[in-house]
Amino acid sequence: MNEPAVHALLQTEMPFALVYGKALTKIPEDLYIPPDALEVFLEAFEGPLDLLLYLIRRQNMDILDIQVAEITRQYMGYIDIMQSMKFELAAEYLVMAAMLGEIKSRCLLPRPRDTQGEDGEDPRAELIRRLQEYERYKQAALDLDALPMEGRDFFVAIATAPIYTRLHAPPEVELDELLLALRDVLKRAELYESHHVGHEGLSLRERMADILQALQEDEFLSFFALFHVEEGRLGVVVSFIALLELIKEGLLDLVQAESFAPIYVRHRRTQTEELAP
Amino acid sequence: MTLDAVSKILQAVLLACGKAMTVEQLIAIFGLEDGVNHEQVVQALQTLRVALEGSALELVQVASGFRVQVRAEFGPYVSRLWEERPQKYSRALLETLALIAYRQPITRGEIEDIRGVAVSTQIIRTLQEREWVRIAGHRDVPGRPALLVTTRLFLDAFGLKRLSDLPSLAALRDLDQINAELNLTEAGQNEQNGLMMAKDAQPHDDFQVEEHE
Amino acid sequence: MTLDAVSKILQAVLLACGKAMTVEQLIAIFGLEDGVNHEQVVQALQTLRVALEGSALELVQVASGFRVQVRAEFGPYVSRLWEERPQKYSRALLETLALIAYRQPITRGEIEDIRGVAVSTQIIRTLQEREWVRIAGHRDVPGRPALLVTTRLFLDAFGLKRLSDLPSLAALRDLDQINAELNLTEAGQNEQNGLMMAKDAQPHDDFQVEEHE
Repeated sequence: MNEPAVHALLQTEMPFALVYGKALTKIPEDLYIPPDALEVFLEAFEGPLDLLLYLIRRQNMDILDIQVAEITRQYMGYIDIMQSMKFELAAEYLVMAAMLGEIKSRCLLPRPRDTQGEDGEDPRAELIRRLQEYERYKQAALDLDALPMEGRDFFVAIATAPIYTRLHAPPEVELDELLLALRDVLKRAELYESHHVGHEGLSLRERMADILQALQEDEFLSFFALFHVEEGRLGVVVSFIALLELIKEGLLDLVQAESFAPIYVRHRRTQTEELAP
Repeated sequence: MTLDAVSKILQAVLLACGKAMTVEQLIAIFGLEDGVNHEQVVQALQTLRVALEGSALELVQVASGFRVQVRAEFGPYVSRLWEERPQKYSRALLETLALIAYRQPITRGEIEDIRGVAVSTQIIRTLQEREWVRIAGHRDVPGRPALLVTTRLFLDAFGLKRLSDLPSLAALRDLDQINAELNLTEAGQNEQNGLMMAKDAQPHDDFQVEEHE
Repeated sequence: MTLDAVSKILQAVLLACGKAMTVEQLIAIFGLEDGVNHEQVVQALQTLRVALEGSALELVQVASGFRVQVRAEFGPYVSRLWEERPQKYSRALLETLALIAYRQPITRGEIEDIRGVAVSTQIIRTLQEREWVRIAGHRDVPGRPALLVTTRLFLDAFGLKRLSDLPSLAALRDLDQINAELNLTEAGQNEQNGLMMAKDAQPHDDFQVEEHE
């Protein structure tokens, strides 16, 4: 090992580099990391960029002024040690080693100062960009970890809920759904028989339902209360047919106390239930 | 440590825990340097009990220790938190309801005739419990089958003033036609259901990241 | 209903829920007959915030809404509730999370490019299981890699209202510019550069979180 040659590569004074100078060739006895801890040591790094950042910081170098030769030498030192110990190294570390080697050799070549264009670009530029980019997210991760975290630094308050029978909200149904259901069922029904459902049918049935509804509210209704003159002749006829239909179906009764007395309509249900054996 | 300070720590711990804790467990929360003993914890619990008066919370003692709970009077509000998401009604129920609405009064047998399948008692009961359907009487034929009609609540539920506000069967045919044109038969319904579920989705899903790249 | 009554109901519900709730969710707790509107809920929250002053609890607003939490100063006592130390996240996980938070939407490949090392599937899975990270879609390139974004729960867990509340990201320094400066002042360059590591950059401007408040 030619130590003066090593120094020649360095641009600044770094006395502790001598230790690493030895590390290049073999595992030095005075390496501050015990060899059996190397694996642990490497695991402490989140990849080659992290290791490089560590080496740069150790020497108080600025990323932007990275001395590639020195850093490469130290980096290769670790890699060599890992490999000599048959420690299985993640491929990323070897890729980085190759990249460093390439940058180093380009740095050693005389730079074509006066040519225009990108030829004059610093060969370290890409590495510096990546190191900087990585470092800012490394810092962001630390910042994130420093934030108060739920379950570690603060806790959401929760109290026992009172015992109460929970409501069970019934499903909602849209009118469209009802219509679609009817369409489907009628479609199927057509397979059995042909249906004639006209608007008249509905209004008659509607009137029947109206009468039943009205009777639901009052047990007795005046016969005349069922007719609405303002609906005209047709309305009266529909109401009358509806009434007859309901009587025919045994749902209603007409009640008259005596001749010419007012006629009342009432539910047959109440009556039949009373009379039921 | 003052009684008030101990009391606040107990409040913090009981509410972070969300369960009952024994006095022993509460004492264990304090370090040796706090020098808090059994008696102080018991006194501090009393302080906490008083401090919670007038709030929505109360300190209660149960079999497994002390816990902070929401006062029972807030039960109705709290219970809305866990209202079960309404399920969807089955196809059979909707068809039955549609038939009752459009062909009332109608017997169960008549519904079965049209639908071509038996109508389960459960469906009729569900519709009655919902108070959308009631029995208006019985047809005067052998077996005296119940006549089913829809109620005022049914109209309310569908935003109708009267039965004649129900879409006419002609509208049904239009719907059919539109669906045929759009080629939206079964798929269309699924999509509709999907949209309804999406409406119920948690706000979580609203979280969007805008990209402008 | 008085503001105080609304405020107490909010306290009851937030504490029974144990999670953040939006103003909309809080309004939904009230029945129509209560006639409580958005503004009243917002006012009642303010009343509650004041009412909790001096207690071990505080009302805070995070991404998912409002929640009541135990004040951070009681953290050390609360931590003793649990035998296990709270989970400490690995640097790999935190770096991955930071990249997703600051650079979202981002693919796993892009994270690996920046970190210079493979991202383990386990880390992504852990972040997804915690519901801190979700897949928002796929980038339209060969392989259709998943685009990762952070969720509201991520913001909640760190007590943040929106992504822009994240600590600002260090600025990237321009190499050419620095080189020019270095040439000017050969001496003392390290000190100067050290000063220039100012952390004044904002998180990426090209992602926005939609808020609905």
